[in-house]
Amino acid sequence: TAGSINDGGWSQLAKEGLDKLKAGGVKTTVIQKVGADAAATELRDLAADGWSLIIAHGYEFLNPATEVAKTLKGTRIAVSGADVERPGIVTIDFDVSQASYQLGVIAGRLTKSGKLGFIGGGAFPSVKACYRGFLAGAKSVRADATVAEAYTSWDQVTQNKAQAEAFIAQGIDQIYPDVDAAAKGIYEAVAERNTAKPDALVWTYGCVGDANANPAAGKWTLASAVIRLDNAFAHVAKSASDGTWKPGVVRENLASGTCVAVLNPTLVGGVLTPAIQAEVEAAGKQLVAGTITIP
Amino acid sequence: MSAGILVDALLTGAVAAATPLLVAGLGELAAERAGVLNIGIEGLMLAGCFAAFAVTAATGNPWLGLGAAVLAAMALGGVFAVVSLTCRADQIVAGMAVNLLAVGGTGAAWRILQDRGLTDLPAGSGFTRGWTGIPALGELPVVGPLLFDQYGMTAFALVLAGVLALVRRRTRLGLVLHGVGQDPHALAASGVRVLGVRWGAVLFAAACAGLAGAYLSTMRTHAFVPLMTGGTGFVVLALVMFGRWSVGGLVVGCLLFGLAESAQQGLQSLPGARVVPHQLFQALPYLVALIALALAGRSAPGPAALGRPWPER
Amino acid sequence: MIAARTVWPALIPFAAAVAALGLILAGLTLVGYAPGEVLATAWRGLAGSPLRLGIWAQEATPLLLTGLAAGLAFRCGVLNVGTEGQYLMGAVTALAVLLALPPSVLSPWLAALAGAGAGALWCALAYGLDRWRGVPLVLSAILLNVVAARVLGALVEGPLHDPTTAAPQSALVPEAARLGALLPGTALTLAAPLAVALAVASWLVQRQTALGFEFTVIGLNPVAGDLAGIPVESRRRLAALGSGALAGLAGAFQVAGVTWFLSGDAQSYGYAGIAVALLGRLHPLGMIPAALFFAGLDISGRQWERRLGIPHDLGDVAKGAAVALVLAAGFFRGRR
Amino acid sequence: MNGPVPPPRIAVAGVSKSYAGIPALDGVDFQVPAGVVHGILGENGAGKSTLMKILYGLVRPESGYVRVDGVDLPGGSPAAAARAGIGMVHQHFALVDDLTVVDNCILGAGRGLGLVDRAAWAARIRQFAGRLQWTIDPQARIADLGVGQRQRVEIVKALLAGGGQTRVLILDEPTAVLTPQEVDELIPALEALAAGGTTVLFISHKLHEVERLCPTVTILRRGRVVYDGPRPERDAMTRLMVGEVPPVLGLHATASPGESRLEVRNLEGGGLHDLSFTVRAGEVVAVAGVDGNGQEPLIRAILRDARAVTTPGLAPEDRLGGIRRLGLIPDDRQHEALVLPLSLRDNLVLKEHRRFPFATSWGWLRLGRWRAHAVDLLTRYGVRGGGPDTPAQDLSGGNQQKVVIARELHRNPGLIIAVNPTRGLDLAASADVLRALAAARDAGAAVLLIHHDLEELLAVADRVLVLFGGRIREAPSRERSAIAGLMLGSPTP
Ligand SMILES: Nc1ncnc2c1ncn2[C@@H]1O[C@H](COP(=O)(O)OP(=O)(O)OP(=O)(O)O)[C@@H](O)[C@H]1O
Ligand SMILES: Nc1ncnc2c1ncn2[C@@H]1O[C@H](COP(=O)(O)OP(=O)(O)OP(=O)(O)O)[C@@H](O)[C@H]1O
Ligand SMILES: [Mg+2]
Ligand SMILES: [Mg+2]
Repeated sequence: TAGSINDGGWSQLAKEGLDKLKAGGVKTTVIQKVGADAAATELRDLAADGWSLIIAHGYEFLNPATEVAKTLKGTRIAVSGADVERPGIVTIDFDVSQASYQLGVIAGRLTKSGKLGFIGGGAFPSVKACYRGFLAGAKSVRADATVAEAYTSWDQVTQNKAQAEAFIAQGIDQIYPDVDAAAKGIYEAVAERNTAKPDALVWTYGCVGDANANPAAGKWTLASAVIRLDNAFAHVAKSASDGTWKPGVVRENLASGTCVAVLNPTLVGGVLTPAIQAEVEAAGKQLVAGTITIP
Repeated sequence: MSAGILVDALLTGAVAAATPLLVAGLGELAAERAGVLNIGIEGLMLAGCFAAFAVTAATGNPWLGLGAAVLAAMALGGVFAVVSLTCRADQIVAGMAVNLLAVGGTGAAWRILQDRGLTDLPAGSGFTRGWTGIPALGELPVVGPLLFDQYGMTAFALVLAGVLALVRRRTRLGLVLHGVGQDPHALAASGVRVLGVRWGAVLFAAACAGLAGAYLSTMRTHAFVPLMTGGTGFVVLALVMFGRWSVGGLVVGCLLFGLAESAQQGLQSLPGARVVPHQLFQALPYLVALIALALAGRSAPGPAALGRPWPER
Repeated sequence: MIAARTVWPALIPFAAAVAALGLILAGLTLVGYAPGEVLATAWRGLAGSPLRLGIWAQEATPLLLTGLAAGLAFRCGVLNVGTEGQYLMGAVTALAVLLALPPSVLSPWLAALAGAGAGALWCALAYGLDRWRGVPLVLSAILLNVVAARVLGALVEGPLHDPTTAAPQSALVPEAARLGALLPGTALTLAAPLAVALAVASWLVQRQTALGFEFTVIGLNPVAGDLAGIPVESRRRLAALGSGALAGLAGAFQVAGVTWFLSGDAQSYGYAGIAVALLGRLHPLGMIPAALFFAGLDISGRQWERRLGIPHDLGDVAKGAAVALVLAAGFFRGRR
Repeated sequence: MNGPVPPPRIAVAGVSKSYAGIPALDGVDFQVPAGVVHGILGENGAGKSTLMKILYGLVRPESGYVRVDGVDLPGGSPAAAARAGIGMVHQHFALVDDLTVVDNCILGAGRGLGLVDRAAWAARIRQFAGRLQWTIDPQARIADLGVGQRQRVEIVKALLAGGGQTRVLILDEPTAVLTPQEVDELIPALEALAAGGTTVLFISHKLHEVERLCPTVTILRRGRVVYDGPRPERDAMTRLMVGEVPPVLGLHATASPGESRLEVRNLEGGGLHDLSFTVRAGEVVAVAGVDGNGQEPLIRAILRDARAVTTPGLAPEDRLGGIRRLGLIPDDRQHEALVLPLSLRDNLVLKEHRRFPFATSWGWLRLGRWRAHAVDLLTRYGVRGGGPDTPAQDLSGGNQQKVVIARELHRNPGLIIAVNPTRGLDLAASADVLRALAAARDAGAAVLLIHHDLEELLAVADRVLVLFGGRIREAPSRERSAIAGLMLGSPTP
């Protein structure tokens, strides 16, 4: 992993995903906080240690992995979070935009002001896809909804909190963060606001990890667009062991059951009325069927 | 949406961002007045930030966290003082070493904390906003958002600024600090223990930096993420210089910088903003600091002995 | 007397490094690791085979270059703590050149030149703010470090972005334009011997040339230097530009020979270089073992982590402790 | 020695102190009764300042004790000394320039760290100054005061520290920076203090001042008391201090001056007004004047090649060539001439390090030559205390100055500029320096000597210019009192 396995975000999820495989009897190890500069070395080291499958968790490992894969025998490399086809390796592409669309449906239904906000840790395409999905979902149920977007940082909690506060001040009452571990700041802002003004609640969501039970604002987190990494890892692990391994892009999305919207169970039946639930489910079916596409 | 609310939000954000800068800045101001330039302030803030979080997470008592932040930062500040004052190594370089130590130390300690599952503060254990406990005060126009709809640290920062201004103008301590930074020879000849004063100033600055760090983790966000001070300490150094080593100047500088930060947040969500790379917005406060420093020029030199070891040989 | 003067100072950094390591080992022993196993793991990772040695040298290379960069400036009294940003600017400029030019064997060297130039320019910016606008170099350099990281991020997501991916990373340097590996299985390139050659050259310049002598004089007493007819400002400018160029060169070599691309939050070796310079007591040759020590800690840290489950942030603690110890032992006394 | 009752005001017994194993004071004993002005004499480095710092608690003696009125003074505590009624004025000003007089007095004489009452302090400052017939503006910034005023502030500060009943006032070379007239004004004030019962310990290298003020003296040599008692005759005093009769000076030129080497024409700016003069080969032109009357801007103008300054005899090269060809002995050797951490070898070659034979034309250093050169100069100029590899910082002040002189004069430069070249040196070392300058002049150099010590200046000068208030005037005669008058601004007679 690129980050620390306890970063409360992307890298930690990978560790948890891996732990689930481990529970299923697979032998695993983790090496964390590897920068692109040392990635090739680490990949070779792991291969030399005899691991049969290396999951390089992060797009920044794509190039080193491609390079290392040229010389490897018996070890397979999967790069999770990358979306490009490269010879010799499997890349796992996560498309969260469809799940984001489902969250957008909820947001569109529950917003009072019609103003929604999206905060991304960086302004690159996979993040923007979540924004577009969220926007499209919201518009599908409330045509006049607007989604303000802002890009902050994946690790600066303070900055993200300040950004969320700025959104709230603008009258935004639904905030969808895609900022990894730094979402703590956004949840903090939401919690603070809702404690102060319980009569005009601001709602929030989770992205990538399941934030429905986050300690700060779990009460006000409606749903999360989750990447089931254990699911994805199990897919590649299976193909690596049963001989179906084929270099190329594995597309993980709503249909594959890996990138899904998970409603907050404590709010289901309350704020998340059966009607909304039904709508979210319907949208999901249409997305899988391809009758709805994200622009 | 009325403009008034947006302005209020802008000001609230500005003050919230200015608070840690001011607290750490006041400490650094005292140290620089005494002739010590500590660019390890970033590391000290990080140490405080972590220690406050760790102890609050473990005990549920944020006051203990504050105490831990002060102690941790002072311990690290003590390392800086030993190296740069007692051993007379170059202050800049010693500051860099402190930063390294803080980054490594908090990184490793954070892992230990996580292994114990202490990655979140127990519910309701952080400090809460609206330090007076009277929500109505926060609704007051202007002073509400500026002063009352904030954490206690903001009030503390203002009190500390007042106290420091008073110390500078009206006490012998203020004169001693000034003299030690301006002409340590003269002070030593009068029997003032120059090194002792500098040690005191450095430890005070460390304590302030620790509090500023604690603000970030136990007040402003109730969270810790490695490296979460994100360069604030370096901005503090720029602001002390920008404020010409005066308390008033520092307060103004912190507010301006806070406004730049806060405005950056508002600007990002403007309709046309996406044309500009978002990194530019994030670089904005730093560019503002650079430009402000460049425009301020070299009109007033700092304490004459700033950065110099004592005794010189 | 002479012996005591010349031998002890050279030994102090080694003692500091050993002491810092000892500190870490003691800590690990306390929490239940076997120190022998920890050391053995580190040793196998560093020197277990020629390949491992190659990797060690590979990782020490950027540290040595940024160390030389910081050392050159510090010796002349220019406190360039902006090597972090200069490295990044060098890296991203080199990348732009590598991607723009038709690939050839010359490409990496052109990129290295461009990277060095960019590093020098970035340092010139800080130097100019100090010289003409009175912003202390230390401050302007640090603030520019942050700006450089943002500029790199914007470039990598903007003009240099790899159009085939949604990830914030640049396109890959074509194979023909890369700096080839000397040892297959590593990214040990000509950059490594070149860095050592630069260290030796720095040392010769410092010891044996009028220019180096003037740098030393200015670093120790600029007033006396000025009155001795040394053009102080022009020498300082030269040191600043040279320092920036070396840092930029480090970044350029890393892109041309090791990573072949940059992501939005690329790693920099600038601050680490400052620590290397200090541990090497600003002596260009001393920086070679210092760079190896730091790179060794990085590699061992990862080995410890993978095999023993030890957090590798401990390596950073050891680095900070070693530098603090060297400082406390009285090398690099404050300026007058 | 003194009567058993009452005990002496100050009694020092068996006081020793060494620095790095070298004794600075070695078993010093002496006593002074109340209400006298007592002289402490000795060469540079004899240990006078160290002894005074021990009395004031700034330095802790290794053995021995100090008693004030029969009461032991705890060592190493300036606060205790102040409580015992000791005030001290240091050899160098101990005033913070950018603070006011009041603030400096509060700093230097106050205690504790709490709130200050500036009005009350200002009143006391006026009161104490009034007793000595002085007027001091408590609100003035030190930076705006002249040296005479500063010295008064120092004295008042020292008296304030004693809290109104100063029993001992220590004055370490208080007259070193004063004009003769200012000295004349200081002396009655000190006498008044003594008459009021205060004991004044007075240190000075100027024996005529000691003769005016001090009925009794203690003479130190190499950290030991060599005499203690009534003031001896002048010759006896110098013998006691130096151990031999001081060298006689009288080093005027014998030949007539040659071509012009330095021309200053209508130099303006930096506080200078229409300055013009010429220095020719084979003459020493001395610039007398009290510090602060334009010496600094004048030196700066010459070194920075102001347009008004031409050096006809020197290279038509750039300033750098010019400076290298110039023999420059700057005011502050440690900061302006030497690179203290570098070796003597390096310091002796600095300036010529790019030139043949010390470097090739490519700038490659020939360090073997450096060493031989250093060895040669160290012996020729009699530098003691180190070899070519010794760092300059390990030498004593006088030897450091010799290194500077060796470097600057061995090349027989056509023009020499020397600023206070004997500052901090004892009589013998001073004479060496002046002789070296005279020898260079006799060898054909043009010498510009800017010097604060009138006696020494007159010993070697062929012509004397006086700098006052940024203007320069040629002294009509070499008569001491006339020049002293010009230095204080009296109109040309
Ligand atoms: N802090 C110190 N460290 C080392 N040596 C010292 C120190 N202070 C004084 N000395 C040495 O002690 C000796 C006595 O010095 P001191 O300053 O007392 O001389 P002095 O009689 O006052 O001379 P001067 O007339 O030049 O003022 C000298 O050799 C001096 O170098
Ligand atoms: N601050 C100091 N630290 C260490 N050693 C010192 C210090 N000052 C002086 N010394 C040493 O003490 C010795 C005497 O030095 P000092 O400058 O007092 O000589 P001095 O008696 O005044 O001679 P000179 O007349 O040549 O100045 C020298 O050898 C010098 O190295
Ligand atoms: Mg001396
Ligand atoms: Mg003295």
